[in-house]
Amino acid sequence: MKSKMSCLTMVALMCAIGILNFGTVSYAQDKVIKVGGELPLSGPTAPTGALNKRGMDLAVDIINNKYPGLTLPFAETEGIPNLGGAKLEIVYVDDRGDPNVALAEVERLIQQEKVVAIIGGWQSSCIKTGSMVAERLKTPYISGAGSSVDLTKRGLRYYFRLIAHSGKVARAYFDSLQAMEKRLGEKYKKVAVAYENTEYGSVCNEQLENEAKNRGYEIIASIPFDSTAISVNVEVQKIKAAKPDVFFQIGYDPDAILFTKTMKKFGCTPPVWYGMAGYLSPKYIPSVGKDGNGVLISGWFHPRFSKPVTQKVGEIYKKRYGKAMNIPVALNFMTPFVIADAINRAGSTDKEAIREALEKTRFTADQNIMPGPGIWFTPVQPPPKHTHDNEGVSMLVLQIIDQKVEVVWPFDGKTAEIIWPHPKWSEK
Amino acid sequence: MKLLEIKNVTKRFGGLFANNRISFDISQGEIIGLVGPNGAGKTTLFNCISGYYPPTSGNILFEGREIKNSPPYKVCARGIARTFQIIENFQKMTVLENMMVGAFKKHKYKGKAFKKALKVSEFIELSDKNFEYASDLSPPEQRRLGLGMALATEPKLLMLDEVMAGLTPKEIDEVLDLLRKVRDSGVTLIVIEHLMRAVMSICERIFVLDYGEKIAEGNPEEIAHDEKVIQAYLGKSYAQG
Amino acid sequence: MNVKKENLIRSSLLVISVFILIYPFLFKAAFYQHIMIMVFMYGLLAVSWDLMGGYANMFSFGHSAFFGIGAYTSTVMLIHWGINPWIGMIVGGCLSGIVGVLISYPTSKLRGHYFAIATLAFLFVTKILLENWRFVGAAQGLSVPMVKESSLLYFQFHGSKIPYYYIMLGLLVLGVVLTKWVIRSRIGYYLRALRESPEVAQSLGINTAKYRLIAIALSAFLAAISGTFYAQYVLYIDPPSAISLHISVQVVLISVFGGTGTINGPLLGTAILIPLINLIGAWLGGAGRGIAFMVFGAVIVVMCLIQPDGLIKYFEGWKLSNRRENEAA
Amino acid sequence: MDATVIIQLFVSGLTVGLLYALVAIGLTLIWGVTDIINFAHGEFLVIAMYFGFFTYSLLGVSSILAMPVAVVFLGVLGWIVYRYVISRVLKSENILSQIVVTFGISVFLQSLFLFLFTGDYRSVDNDPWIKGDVQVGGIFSSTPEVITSILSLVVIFFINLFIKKTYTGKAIIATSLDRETAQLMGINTERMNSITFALGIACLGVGGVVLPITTHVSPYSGFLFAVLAFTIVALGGFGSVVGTILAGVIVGMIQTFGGFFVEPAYKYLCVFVLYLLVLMVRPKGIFGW
Repeated sequence: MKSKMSCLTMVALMCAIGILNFGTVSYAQDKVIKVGGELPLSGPTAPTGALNKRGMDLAVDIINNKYPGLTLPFAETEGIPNLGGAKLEIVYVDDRGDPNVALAEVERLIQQEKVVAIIGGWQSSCIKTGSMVAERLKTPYISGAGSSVDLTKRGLRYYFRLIAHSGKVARAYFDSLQAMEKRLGEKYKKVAVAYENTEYGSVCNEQLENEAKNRGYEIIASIPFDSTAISVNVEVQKIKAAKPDVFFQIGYDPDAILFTKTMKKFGCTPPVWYGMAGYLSPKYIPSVGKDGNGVLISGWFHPRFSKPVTQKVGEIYKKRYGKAMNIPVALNFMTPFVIADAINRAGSTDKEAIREALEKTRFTADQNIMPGPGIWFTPVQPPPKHTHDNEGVSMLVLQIIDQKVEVVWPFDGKTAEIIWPHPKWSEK
Repeated sequence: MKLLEIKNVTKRFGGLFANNRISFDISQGEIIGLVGPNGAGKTTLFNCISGYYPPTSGNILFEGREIKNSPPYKVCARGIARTFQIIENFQKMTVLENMMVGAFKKHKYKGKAFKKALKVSEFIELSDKNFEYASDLSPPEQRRLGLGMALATEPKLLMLDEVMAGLTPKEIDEVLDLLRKVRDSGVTLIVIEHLMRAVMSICERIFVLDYGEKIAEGNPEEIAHDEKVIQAYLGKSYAQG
Repeated sequence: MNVKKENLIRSSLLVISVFILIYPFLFKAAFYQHIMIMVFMYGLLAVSWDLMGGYANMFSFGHSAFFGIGAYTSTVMLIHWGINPWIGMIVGGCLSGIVGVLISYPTSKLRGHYFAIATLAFLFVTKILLENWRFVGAAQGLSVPMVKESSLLYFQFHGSKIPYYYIMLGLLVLGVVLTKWVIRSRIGYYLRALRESPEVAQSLGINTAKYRLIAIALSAFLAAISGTFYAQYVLYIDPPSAISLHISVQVVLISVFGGTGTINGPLLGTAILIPLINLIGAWLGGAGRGIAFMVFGAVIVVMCLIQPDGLIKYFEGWKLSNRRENEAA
Repeated sequence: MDATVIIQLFVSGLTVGLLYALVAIGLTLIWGVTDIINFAHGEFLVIAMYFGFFTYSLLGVSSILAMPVAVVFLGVLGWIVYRYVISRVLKSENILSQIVVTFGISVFLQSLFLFLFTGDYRSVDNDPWIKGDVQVGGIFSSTPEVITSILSLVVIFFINLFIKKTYTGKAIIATSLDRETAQLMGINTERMNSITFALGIACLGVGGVVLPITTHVSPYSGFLFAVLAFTIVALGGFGSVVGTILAGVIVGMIQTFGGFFVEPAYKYLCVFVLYLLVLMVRPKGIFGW
């Protein structure tokens, strides 16, 4: 009886396969090295995915064409020298922000598109399954995003991460906090955290709690809210009642905006207000106007960050897209360079060779637009030690000042003087 | 020993007494008629006996054991089966399947239940329609199927709610023969019926309900000459009848 | 039913079964194998749903809760106590069966729409609880620890999907056989009777509540099985991916599209819609954001309009007539 | 715990509750009369929200100005959906297809929004008219919230008036109580159905357009509102207008107080659990007949 359905399976698949083959005509072109790009191009995070894509496209353009005066690898040359100037091509897939889809699509990239490596990734949950497949199929996977701590704690041999994981982020928060306390002779104690109740949010929260405990701060409220909540009245009232000195809010832009509005509504201003990625979204400042002033934000990147290469790339990007380069664009920007460099040193497209080359990756500060001394990876180590985590990365702390994002910490790299403590709503 | 004993059964819906202190009892192998004008409370009484309504007060004994508050499926398990006034069967199942549902009560295994269903459909003369869907049967056949489903549970007592409604005289005679056959197979019958002619012809005893009360009891002769009954009901019905 | 058609059907059944058996060797690309695996997984879900929604008339939108319970139970047992997933699968199944029975108490009085809403609430309760329960990883979800070498015992295979393909196929076949066996047994007759008219069913000695419970329990059990498979297959689960209204709705829509209360209908629905969604998604890539599910939604609406009883209705003639002879014999 | 906090919670609960009631009111009408749960209700709400947003972002005027357009548009849309989809499905005796068809619509609309407007979260941030916060003696609220609450009360008032006073209204109630009898009494129930459906969905246009001010709109925004609306309607009793308001406010309160005193993460959990508990006692809701 069940074969009745199978009959239709067959039919469905036949035409389906017809479609697909038609759909993905892979015109064989010599001297092209195909690399897979996994990003959420539909679903709630699609806009961010699109920004990531821009960054990667720009990077590929720089690799494949001459960009005199850029200190980035392969800027001066066309394509990848050791492979006779072969061009890099990214085949993008849409993981829809769904781990299961990520799994299937990465697999398709590796087995059908025959890519030599995977780069990209946004949500940690998708990177988790994506990198898992890559590991199984012995294909390198380099993610520029994915700050979840345990991504690199799985001892995967083929997975590499560029971004600073949320542990480092938490550390940066408190380093900056204590640095500023020292400067102003203040001492804060009570910490409140509101985090979106997702993989991303709760990992950050965990790291913050650990860090706070280690440094003798007291967590008086740690409040999960569902991402893209329709109202956070309760959450904010809870925070207001707790009267924290330091307030962390972890979430994407819809929540950042909602929280700012609601905090204002309830006239709630903690002396220190740290925000996360959401506050850096291009929508945040236009949405809240001057109400955003004074929020401190952990930053992986800033276009005017005092580093020549960063500023140059920032200009190129601005010329091309009319907008200032921002974090989503930057996060995956380096991934094509890292893989291209590895392929170049490996001198072949053999995945194992590439993997070994990746382990020897060494980018200097001016080969890398991100803050920090460069890019190199920790060796393969048993959990809970980190495997293939970028050691060369470091964090910035940014602040919204007069509706512009400025770097305020580390002090030597700052683009503006910090506003302290957080201004009252009336004074913004 | 009495098969079924009804003791002062009262069923009240709000202010309305659907049944009021009704008592009677039935012994093995009888065919009982339950008559009365519309709204006399006949079907309500059936529902009380078969466990769809708990009686407000009074008691119902089956084979000397109380069944007053047991749910329909338990009452059925005790050996009381019923049919419904409006045609009720499983439209999207075949005749045999319909009866198998009933047969499963005594025969857990499909094969046995199936054989039982075959026997019953033989008995109710529906064998030629065994594999038709119930929805494809004619109303008389559907009534017969209802009877068959009830019989398939192998009841001791079978309660029929107007099995002859809307049948032609010829069909009625067939049904009457069928009922006699059922009685001869050792099943006790209670028949709710409008058509006095039918009731008179097969019932040994008749109870007459009116406005929820039992107004008369006796064999067809006595009933036919009972004053109250004639007033309440019978006269006009005979005239039509 | 003429003999010619009989043979046609029999032979096509044979061809198809063979096709399914050798499929992974015809289509080596993992993506095609993945699609089929998804077909089998959703197939089992849909069949289990059909038992509950199609036969016992309980239109559950909380079905992915059972799926999630299965996925979580086996994974938690593996992570915390190192218990092998196969055992976890059974335990998960039983656990979700129990949950099913428990949830059926507050909802026992509800019918149709009312029941549907209640199951929605149930779904969210489960999800919220898992999202905040540290022991099961809360919102961070759980990664199934990877074993170095592929092993049947630990239900993990690297490099090739083929083992997953046959395992899920096996589970599906088992599930379908079990369900069909139940449906054709006394219970099945009772469920169908209940669906048609609870009143009459009772008068024939059927304990309505009891058989509803049986249906829920079995249905929840099967759903949980495919949940465990999912966890072992994807090796990572978190509340949004394991317990989502999305899955529930997909399962219901698929079953209705195929034709409920038939077991074959839901299978048919899955076999058509799952590849459709996956292929459209893959084909259009990022460009076709949302289109796959636009088609999905439209297809469902159209089906409800032109054939409320589902696609299977068009195959009614396709029955092998042996049923009657078997029974008559 | 000082009094102002309690009062504050009460106010927040009330405002959000009235908002929910505003969303649920149409649902309960449709449900009562056609006996269809409109699972696409949330998506229709999202349409209204997009109306509000684009009026603001494209025309640069207050999003509340979109109200008449949105109401009319949704009314017509609702009528069309009823005529060409729902009414046909109602004819088939297959209940499941009746339940599922609106789910199909919802999936379709959601994906359509995604296709047209991307998954972006959009919000109306400085509406020229509806802006600013309200503070009365240490109790805080915001103008948009106050306005939605007022709108909600107005809508409910008029719906009630319509049902109680007009012939159509009475006919609708008659239909919801007993379709057959209503037909016998010469009421064109089919017409009543389509009117109710149009009306019920048009209601969303009133509150929907100002929602992007207090929260944000994305293809997925409708879904949580819808789920809460379902529970509210189920709690309040199907087709009972008063029940819906009360249930809405109750849910608002439960969510706020539960969220504050139990755990913000559990604010919806409290709602759903309450609902499941009520089911055991009153399967057809607190005020259901």
